[in-house]
Amino acid sequence: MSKVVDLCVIGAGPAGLAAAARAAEGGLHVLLLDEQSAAGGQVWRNAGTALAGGLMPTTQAEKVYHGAGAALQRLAASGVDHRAGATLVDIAQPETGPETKSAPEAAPGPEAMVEITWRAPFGAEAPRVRQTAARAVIAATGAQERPVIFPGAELPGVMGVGAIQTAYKQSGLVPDGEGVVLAGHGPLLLLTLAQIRAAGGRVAAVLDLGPPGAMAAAARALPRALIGDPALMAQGVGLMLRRALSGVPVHRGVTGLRAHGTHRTGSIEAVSFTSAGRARRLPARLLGVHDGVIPNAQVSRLLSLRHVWDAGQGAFVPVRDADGAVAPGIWIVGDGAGIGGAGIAAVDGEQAALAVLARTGRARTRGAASGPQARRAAFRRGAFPARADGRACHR
Amino acid sequence: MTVDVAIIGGGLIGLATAFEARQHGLSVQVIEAANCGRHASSASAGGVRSLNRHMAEIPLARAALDLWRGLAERLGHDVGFVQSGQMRLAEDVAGMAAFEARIARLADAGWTHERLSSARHLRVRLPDSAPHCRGALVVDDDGFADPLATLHAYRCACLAAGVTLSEGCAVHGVVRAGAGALAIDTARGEIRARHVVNCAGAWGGDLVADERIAMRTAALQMIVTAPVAPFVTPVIGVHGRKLSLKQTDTGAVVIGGAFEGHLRHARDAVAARGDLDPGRIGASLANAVAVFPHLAQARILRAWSGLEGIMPDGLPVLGPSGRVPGLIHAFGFSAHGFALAPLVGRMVADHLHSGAGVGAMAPFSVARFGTDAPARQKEMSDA
Amino acid sequence: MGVHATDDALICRCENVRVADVLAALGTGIDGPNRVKAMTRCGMGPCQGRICANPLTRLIAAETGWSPDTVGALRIRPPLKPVLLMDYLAPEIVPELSA
Amino acid sequence: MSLFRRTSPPAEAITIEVDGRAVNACAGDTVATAMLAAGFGSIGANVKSGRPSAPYCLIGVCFGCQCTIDGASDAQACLVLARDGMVVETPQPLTRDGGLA
Repeated sequence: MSKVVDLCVIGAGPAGLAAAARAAEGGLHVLLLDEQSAAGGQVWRNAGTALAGGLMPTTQAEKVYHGAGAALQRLAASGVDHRAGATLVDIAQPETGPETKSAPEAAPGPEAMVEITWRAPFGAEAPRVRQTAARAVIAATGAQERPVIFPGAELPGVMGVGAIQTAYKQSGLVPDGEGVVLAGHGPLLLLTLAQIRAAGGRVAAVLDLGPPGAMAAAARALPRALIGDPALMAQGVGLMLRRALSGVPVHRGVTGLRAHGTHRTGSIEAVSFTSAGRARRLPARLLGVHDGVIPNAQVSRLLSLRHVWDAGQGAFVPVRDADGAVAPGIWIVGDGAGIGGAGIAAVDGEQAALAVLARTGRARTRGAASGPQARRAAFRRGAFPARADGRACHR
Repeated sequence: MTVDVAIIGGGLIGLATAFEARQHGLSVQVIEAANCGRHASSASAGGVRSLNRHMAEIPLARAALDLWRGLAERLGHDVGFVQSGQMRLAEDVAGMAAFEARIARLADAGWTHERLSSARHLRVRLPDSAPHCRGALVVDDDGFADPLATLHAYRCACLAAGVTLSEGCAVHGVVRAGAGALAIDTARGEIRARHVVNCAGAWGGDLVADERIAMRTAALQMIVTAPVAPFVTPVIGVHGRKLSLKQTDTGAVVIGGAFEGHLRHARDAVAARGDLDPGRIGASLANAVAVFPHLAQARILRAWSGLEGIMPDGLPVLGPSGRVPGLIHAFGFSAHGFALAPLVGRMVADHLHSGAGVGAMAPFSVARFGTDAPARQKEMSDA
Repeated sequence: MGVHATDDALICRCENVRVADVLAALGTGIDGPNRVKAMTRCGMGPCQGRICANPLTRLIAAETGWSPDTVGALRIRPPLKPVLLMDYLAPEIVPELSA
Repeated sequence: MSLFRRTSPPAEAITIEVDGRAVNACAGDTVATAMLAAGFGSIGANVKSGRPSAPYCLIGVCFGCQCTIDGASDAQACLVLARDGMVVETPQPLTRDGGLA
């Protein structure tokens, strides 16, 4: 058994799955660490159960999980050592040349190891922290909802709209009963609204935090932004959203959002805000908030990499080269390098895997470098809209 | 325009010297390559310790304690000083014997601030300490302070007192510039000063071309846990183990002990940093759990490292340069400079003002590194 | 930084740091996220900035008028997630990739 | 009254223990979604104030669901799959309604 793995991939969402499978198919020895309890990341969460009809009608599952089934089968067939529930603790960049004050720092050789410190899955026997040396690392740690800061945001009963999505994908949970309010903007809010109503739930109000016109733009952007295959989804979802919005009071241009309640009870009591110049207060038990998604930058910050602010996304993104490399032996791919959605993430992962294969002299002609590159450019040109959901205006 | 005093290095030593020099009415400029307190000052566990000090440093450490007691008032900002006492545990008979020998040696030199504490007292004062501990060496009026609060206090006090603070300004060297003046070559051009104080920490040995002083840069690792129930007030060390452990008022446990990480970009004061060595972190934690077994269940929230200049004999370089008149050295505190900073600031400032005080700095003079001086036996105490 | 981030809103929910506390720190000449963290403890909790880092940079940028690139972001330290001390005592080397 | 209800066909039923009480859940739930479905409005507690905290992100980012599971106090309920017989202890169980009654 080798003392070193050729490649360690962090994160088993669309980008990580593509990177790990492509590298293993190219003959590399791949360790895939993912802190979630099953492969698929957030967009393809619990894909296996859903596609087997265990969560939602399979027709709906095929739309929501477009591409997930193939990616999971590819992973299973690729021989990647996948550790679900394994948490990344630290990444130490390869040892540079002998570090003395007089000798300038020598660049690490091709065989320089990246040291991964990780914690074995829940339930493994202590001490759970493990160390693995890897010739290369591809970090694909995805995105998170941008935290919305307002008084009362920390009260039980306030959660991200993405979290409501996660509760639905993980366990088929849907907000229940009176006082369900959604506040924010962007495609995810509308998709969640539609799912709640499709499951017989009621939404008391939608508070549009985006600038004027954001709600309509979000409706147009939804098919591509969230669900993999734009062509398949284009018409159906637009119709579903118009029906979902009917009969739900929408308060536009909301400012001064505040949630009211105590920490003791498991839900809030009310939300207050200003809309069209008027102060409002609505009884509420569950408030879902959403202000877009941002890269999970913990790994790129841990590595002290250079970042630049992407004004469109309202977040920092790590500076990468064409293949997504950020340091000797280290690549960052997928939403963790900048929000692009599931489609681009898979291409990004594939691209980095090919760069790792090329570096270790094992680049196979099948799926040569130009393939994903060409697909990636095509995808960028046409498929993904400019950021459509607008931003809450800055103070 | 020539400033009275230019201070190279914006860590605690530099800021303390700047503040005290201003109190003497001198015009002062601090020149810092990165930002104030970037390295050693923010990697300290905050121990204000005279316990187990190198004999030459005891007078400084005891005098520093008096200054710490009044420091918050003097600076107008809280520094988080708590007179918690410091304890150094012994896990076996050999440890207790070493403590007894230490106390005898101190008594011969007229010092009585360290005392022995029996296993029974230890059980009462530290009920969570491991049963095998045999006793402790204790200094009751030692304590700890909050390094970040102290740094902020000095920085604000310096600005309020009219110190010029130039951050992000790297220094390339110091040379003589005519009668009674020195020229400092910086990234933003030349600065002239009547006096220059070298508080450049790990980079202090490279400042003067013809007075290079060999020192090692170490990336000392610190670990902090999530809050746990209060179990200790004094700062804890252990005979024969690299450990410094303290519990803050928020309940968090700060664990240090001079375990070194991997040095990166050592020569560049801005980019230099220490990457952590998981194996050595494990060793540091094992020392903590050996003495406080219940800490095994604590959660580690963060680990970081700061760069320290370590001198071959473990003592700082403090006092006038042997080659460049008007240049004063104050660096190389080898991981135990936090407690001494307020006093070193006063000593150097008083010397700048009146020329006096060279005698008190003699044991730490740069002269000891003359080509013929025998390499001192390394008697380094714990951080 | 979003028109809802009033002074009493929590920007760091791990350490209970309010927007007002950050503004007070900025008032004393502290100008970067890492120095605001050292002064207010914003970002020192278990999530280590996952919730407060983005809003903190945007709040400092909005208050100082600087660009987010100039303001910078919180440094992130290992461990990326809180780890039990006993789990970290002797990191086991794992090259053997058993099932 | 729970903020959520289940809409998917019944999966294999399991039972976990939360602060000493038996809680019905389904295979495939995480401990967090199992507790949300069973009406727990909060799981974790703020380390400084002790006030109850609830899942905000459900993907392991916000630490609102940090609790002790099978003796491990570093668990995030949203990242741990619920298993039959699991023992969950929430921090500060008495500070929330429906806590250790």
